[in-house]
Amino acid sequence: MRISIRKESVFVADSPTFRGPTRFESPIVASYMPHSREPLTLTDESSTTKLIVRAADDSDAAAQLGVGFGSSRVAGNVHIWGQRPTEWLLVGGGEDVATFAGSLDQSGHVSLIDHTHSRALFRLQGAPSTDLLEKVCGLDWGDAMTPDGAVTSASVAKVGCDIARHDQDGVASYRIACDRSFAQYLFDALLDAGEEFGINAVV
Amino acid sequence: MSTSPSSPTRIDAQPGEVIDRSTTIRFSWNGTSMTGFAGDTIASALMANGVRVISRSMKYHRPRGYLTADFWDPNGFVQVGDDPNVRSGHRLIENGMDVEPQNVWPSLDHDVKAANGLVGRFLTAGFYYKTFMRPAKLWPQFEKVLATFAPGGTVDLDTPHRLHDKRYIHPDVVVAGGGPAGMSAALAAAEAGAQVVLVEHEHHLGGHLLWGSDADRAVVAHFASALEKAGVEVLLNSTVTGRYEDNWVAINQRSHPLAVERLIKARAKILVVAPGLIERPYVFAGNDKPGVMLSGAVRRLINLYGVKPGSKAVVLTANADGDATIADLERIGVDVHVVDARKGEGIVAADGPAKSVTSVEGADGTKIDCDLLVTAIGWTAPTSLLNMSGDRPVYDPQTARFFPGVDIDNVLSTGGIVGDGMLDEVIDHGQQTGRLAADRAAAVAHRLQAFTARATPVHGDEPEWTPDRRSELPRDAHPELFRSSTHGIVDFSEDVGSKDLFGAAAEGFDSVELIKRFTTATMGPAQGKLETVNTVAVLAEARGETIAEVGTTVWRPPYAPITLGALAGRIFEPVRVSSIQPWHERNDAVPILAGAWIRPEHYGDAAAEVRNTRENVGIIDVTPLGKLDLRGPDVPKLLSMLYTNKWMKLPVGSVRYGLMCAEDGVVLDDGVTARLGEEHYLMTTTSSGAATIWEWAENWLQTEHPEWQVHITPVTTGLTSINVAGPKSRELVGRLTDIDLDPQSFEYMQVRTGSVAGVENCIAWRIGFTGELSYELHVPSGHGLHVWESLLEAGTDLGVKPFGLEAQRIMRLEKGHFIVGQDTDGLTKAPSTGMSSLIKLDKDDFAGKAELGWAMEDVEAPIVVSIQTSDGTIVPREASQIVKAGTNEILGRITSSRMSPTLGRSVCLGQVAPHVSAPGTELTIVLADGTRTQANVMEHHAHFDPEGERLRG
Amino acid sequence: MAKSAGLTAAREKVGRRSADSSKPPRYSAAGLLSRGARKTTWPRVWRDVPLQKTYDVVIIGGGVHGLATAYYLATNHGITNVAVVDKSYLGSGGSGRNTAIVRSNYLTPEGVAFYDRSLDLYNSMSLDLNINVMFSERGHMTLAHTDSALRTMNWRAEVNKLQDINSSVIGPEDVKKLAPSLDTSSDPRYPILGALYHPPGGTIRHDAVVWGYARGADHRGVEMHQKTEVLDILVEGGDGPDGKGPGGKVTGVRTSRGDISAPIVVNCTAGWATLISDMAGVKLPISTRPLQAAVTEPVKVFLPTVVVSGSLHVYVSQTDRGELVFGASVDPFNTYQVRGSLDFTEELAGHVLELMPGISRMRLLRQWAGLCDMTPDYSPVMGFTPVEGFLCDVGWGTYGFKAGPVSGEQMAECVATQQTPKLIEPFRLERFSTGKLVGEKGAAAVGH
Amino acid sequence: MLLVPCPNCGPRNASDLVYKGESHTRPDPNLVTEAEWRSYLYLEDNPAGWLRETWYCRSGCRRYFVLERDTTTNEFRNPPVPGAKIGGKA
Repeated sequence: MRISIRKESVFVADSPTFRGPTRFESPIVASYMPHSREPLTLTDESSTTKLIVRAADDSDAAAQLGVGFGSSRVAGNVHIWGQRPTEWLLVGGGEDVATFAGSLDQSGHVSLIDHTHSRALFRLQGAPSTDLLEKVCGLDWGDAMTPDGAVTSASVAKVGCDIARHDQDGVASYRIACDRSFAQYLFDALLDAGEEFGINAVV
Repeated sequence: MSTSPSSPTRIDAQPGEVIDRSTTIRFSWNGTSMTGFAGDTIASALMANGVRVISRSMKYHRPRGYLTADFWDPNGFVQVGDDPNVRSGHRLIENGMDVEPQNVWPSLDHDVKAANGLVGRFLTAGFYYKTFMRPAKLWPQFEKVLATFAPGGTVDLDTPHRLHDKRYIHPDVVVAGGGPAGMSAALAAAEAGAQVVLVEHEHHLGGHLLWGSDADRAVVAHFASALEKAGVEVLLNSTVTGRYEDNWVAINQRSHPLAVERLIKARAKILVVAPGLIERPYVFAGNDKPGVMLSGAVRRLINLYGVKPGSKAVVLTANADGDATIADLERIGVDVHVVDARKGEGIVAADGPAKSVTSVEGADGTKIDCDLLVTAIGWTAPTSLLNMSGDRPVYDPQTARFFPGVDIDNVLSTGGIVGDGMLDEVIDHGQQTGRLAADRAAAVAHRLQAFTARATPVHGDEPEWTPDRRSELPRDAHPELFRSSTHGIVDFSEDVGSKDLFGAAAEGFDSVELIKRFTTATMGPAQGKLETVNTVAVLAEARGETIAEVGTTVWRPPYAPITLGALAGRIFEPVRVSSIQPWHERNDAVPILAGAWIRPEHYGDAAAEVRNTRENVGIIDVTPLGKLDLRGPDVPKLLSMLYTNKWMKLPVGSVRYGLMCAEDGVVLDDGVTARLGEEHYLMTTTSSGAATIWEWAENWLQTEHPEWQVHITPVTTGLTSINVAGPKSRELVGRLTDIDLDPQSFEYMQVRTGSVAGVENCIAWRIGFTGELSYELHVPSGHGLHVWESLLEAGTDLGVKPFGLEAQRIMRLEKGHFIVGQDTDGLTKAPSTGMSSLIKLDKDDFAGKAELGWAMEDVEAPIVVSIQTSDGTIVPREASQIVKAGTNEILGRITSSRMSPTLGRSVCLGQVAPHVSAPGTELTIVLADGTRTQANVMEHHAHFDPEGERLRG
Repeated sequence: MAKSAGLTAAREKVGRRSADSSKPPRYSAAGLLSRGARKTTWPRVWRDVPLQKTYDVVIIGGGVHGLATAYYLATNHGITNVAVVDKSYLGSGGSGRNTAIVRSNYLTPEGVAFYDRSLDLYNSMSLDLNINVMFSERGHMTLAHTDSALRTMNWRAEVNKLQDINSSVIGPEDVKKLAPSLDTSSDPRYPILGALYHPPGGTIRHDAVVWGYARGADHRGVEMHQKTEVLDILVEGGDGPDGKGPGGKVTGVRTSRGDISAPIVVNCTAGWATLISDMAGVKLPISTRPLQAAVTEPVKVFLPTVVVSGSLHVYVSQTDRGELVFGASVDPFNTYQVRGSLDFTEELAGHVLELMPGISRMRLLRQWAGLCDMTPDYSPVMGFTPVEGFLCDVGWGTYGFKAGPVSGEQMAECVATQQTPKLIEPFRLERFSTGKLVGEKGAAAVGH
Repeated sequence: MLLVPCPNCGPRNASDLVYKGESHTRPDPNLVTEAEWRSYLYLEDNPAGWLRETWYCRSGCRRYFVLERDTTTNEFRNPPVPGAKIGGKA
């Protein structure tokens, strides 16, 4: 059953560029009644700070970022995705991301773009999460082709997404970012497809 | 009348039966309630209940009974509830199932169309091409009659869309077919380390072993448990329906617990094709009578379902399966007369009344009484999946069947499709195939991982491609038996006989493709599985050629028909919304779909929204405007390339309008771009052009000018865009922002950044599509709703109200602003828009420059003009044609039209021929009802405030 | 463009190789009855004759276009020393793979006039050719799901009306009346806002059209040569290598069964049009893409009209046999590979079920593909080329079948008179160097 | 579905990419004749065989690159390797 979300649960975003007097409004405004089983969760992390770094692959900034296209790493509290050639996404707390970004060598042509408000971010976690992704995305989610730490872009339920596999304590876990405007649609589509696994929404 | 499961045709428990006699299932057939056992197919249950006539044939409406009693049975189509064309030889009975015969009128027992059979010899194949031509007026009536002959079940248009699902998998090996070869291939591949999916069309693994000996069934049991241990995913009641490019394999899973059907799309590294063989019917007089069956049908019915198919049988046998059928029949007490084709014996006709066989006429003239005629005359190799992989099968006269023709690297065949042999030989071939598949899959996996950035790195060289060193299966000699000396049915579902094929060949339809098209043989639901080889054989006979010379047709996907529901699966249709959408919904906005966007068209009264905006202040959510963040020292170069006008000297803090053209000079998009900082710009595009223009810009950057330093980032939905328009907009925005709005310091076509309603770093620019003083605010979307609500709250006393897309359309039309794609079309070049001053041919280069140079000289191109009808109450519908007075000669068309609440009259934009584009020219417009009205070309594009005083105020 | 002098000679030889004076039997109900009673069969639809060394005209491509051109050359102009050559069997290309929909409600006056003539010829074809081509005038409905689509429908309707074509925009209620299986509620993702309704449109038995033209042409002396592949076109005096190309003059064709000399060679191929024209040194603005189609199992007839949705890229009609025939838009990249794809059927099924949610239990029986030669303005290339004696009737994209009869008639006139007929004037090859493309591109969408 | 070897993302379903036609050189608009320009606009090479063509990886890396494909078999030749220079007129 579709329900409206109580807004109290929404975090205040602290993106480096855009600060407001009120809470950050997540694009997720409706969800479903939770299941009793809890093997699989879909968590709305849209308020998490996201910063795009654009720099040449052979730049000093790239070396500091420390990952290439297709992989990710965690530096302190910052999750660094090599999400496209010459393009990285920093995900984390606002202060942490700002500090890390500020430490990057700016020589050459380097751009920092606050993407917090442009992209919604979900975390899909639990053993069946790979099974769920297999239903909505054509990529090979097996360990050989998409190991922990892998980053890729793909169409998920027909929405263009950037996805980082980021296992938690050995449990399969994926962070999925999409255009904010598609967020509610995608959230619903994932919950719908995850019904058979007993998916729970966390908003 | 109800028949109990212990009717005379249900025999004692058989050692290999798959029914559960402890569970009785109730269903109905043709309105009569019946029972069967769990595990029964509709066919076995009907046979057990003594039902022999299942359907009527398509053309002659002849009574038909089961021929193969499996999925491919051409006579076994039934309606199950709202499900038409159900294969009764395959579908299991369920409690409460309503099963109805199809293609009968008025009833299965008395079918008036059977009269067609009497005139059958006049209704030769393709007869309809030769008649019903005169009188021409009557053809539509004939057509209606023909349409009543359409075979098949009935669609209930209220059928609900049940849950269907899809899944993508990337296994190492997919094995199509769970007989002995397929099972052993799957097991061997899994034991060699491959990830394997085994797909079996039937409800049980084992193939023909299921109706074999106890030892055969022990083999099945062994494999079933070994496969499970080895981690093979076994999909029962599932069909590999197609093999597409790069081993993209479609599997229709009918056994999913939740989804009625699930389409699995497997990117298989290796596909193993092991479908076994399909038994071929024999062509002779009366071969479609109820009571004529193939040996496989008889063996299935007896051994799997404990059903006795007849009491007195004639068996025409040419092979071991025929012999085994004889043994099965004799074991259950059926009196059998054997006709052994290997000894030169044969049959020429099955005789009897319409609905049954009572005797068989032997080739030697003898007549043998019987109620069952069984033929076992050979096999067809279902090479369909191989055809889809590029193979053309080759006929082998010694074995009397087709075999795969070429080796395909990633598609391997095993089992009956490639040869015969004893069970251990077949299993051994399967094992060799499985190991080969695993080896090759490992090489493919290595290559994929090495080639994919995100994958787990692989080390070392790619494993060598394992050559195919499998030993070949022997081919058993088999007599070539296709047609007796009499004529019979070749295609049961299409009612095409061998005589029709002879006739068609004589008429010149003498290639296999032409004869198929002319007679429709092989075009029916079995798609040639039973019919193709007999069609080819009869054609070869008619032409006096060999089967190999005639060749075969191409088997096209799907291998087995698949429902539209399964193909559709979950239907994903993404929609987008702005951050303000919850407010729009709460406030009863009437939604409109614009591309993928859901937007407010209006909030009740668009005209009132226009008036309020012109008089007070209105706000509109324009978030779908495409927005690109551009950074870098070379942005001006990129802008100069994309737009037709100049961009090298745009000052920081300014906004400029630009027009984009494709290389053929056709208008592609338009919008404004602001310079926010030294090397930081924000470009807007039309909503529908957002994705296209981003790709277009990247194309110039990546392919033509990789040396330019520009970073493009789409921020369309990151920034919620609100246009605040109207004479009181300055006052309203001023109450919420720290930006200095003084007209001297923040002029028309300028941009500033600052806080709005407490949200930092918002972007505001002064532009106006509506023609009013207006500020377009771009605020971070996480705070978009807050800013929107703040504006409404802060401006209550100013009369602020939201307005929707329709009000904006009206206001832009009042101002004469064109919309790309509405007032321009796929051939409109930039000079036609009247914006020639924006085309700067003195720039070194820009997209479309060369073509625009010539287009500027074109004196024939249409021109976009503003038009007003003489009678202002008339609003010509958009797309109304503009014609030369007194003629039907088209001179142009109305591209936009609305009643203007501001002017109290209609206003239009249109495209007209250049010779009628001068201001003041009188035009004739054809209205929707065919009447004509007069109109004039206006002096300015803007119907309202042509000097733009309000805008600049 | 270059024209040929060879025709004067051809016309003088009119009737030289006409068929046997004994007329072949007419098709009729009476004929069926008498042959049924006497148990005799019908004679060959077209003769099987040896390939000659010379012809007045060689037509490459034994589809509707090539055969119609041959038929009208013989019927309207008395030019009968004509060979139609095809590398496969007659009708093996687009003619046998299309979805057999005909209509004339095009966007531009040129398009309307052209296709209207084609529809006229289709209407009288059963009588003209003495073969029932089963023209089913069941109406053709193009659905609009968006305002802009509705605007384009209105545009087409208005242009059509000015040319006396029966074509109008109807509302959802009328759509529902014409096709009750359509979901006309406002719920769907693609709501039906209206439709362009064209009563004279419909379907036809495409193979019968091929056989009818072949039979008619054969009766008048034209020869059909199947399994005769053109390997080269013989040209002399041209600017290019081997004397081919602009300025050259055709002398014949080289086939898999030997050389044929002919002063006039007409390229009526689809899928291979550029490859054939390349043989003459003529470059065409064409890219080749597959168009896929599919058919379901038969069910009792429930869809009485042709339904097209441009936004959903689907068109559907139900045959008298009860099968639904589907088509979509061309594949997204150039290829000569005509294997069907799974994604086509998935998209198709999804879209069809959005239009007609009640048919999810119908089963897809077969899918296939044909090659389409796409031009930049979705309009054909017809008439003379820079090589004298080499003519083209190509670039038909997805519209070839609809245009078959009129193209044959006009190409025959073009060959016979050595003038470009007015109806095909807009489709000349030159437009791609002058930049004056045909206006159908103005509202390009799937338009079957 | 055809697999297209994206030099960055690896082999991807063709539906993840956009076909941009024959890869050809843009003439200098300041020097070009009408005939040459129109040939650039409209006359794509349409061989039955190897074709140099541009693809855009829309669902993946969002990069343009040039591949060679046999249009009779849809086989790709010499797929580029990840990290290699792509785009441009190479």
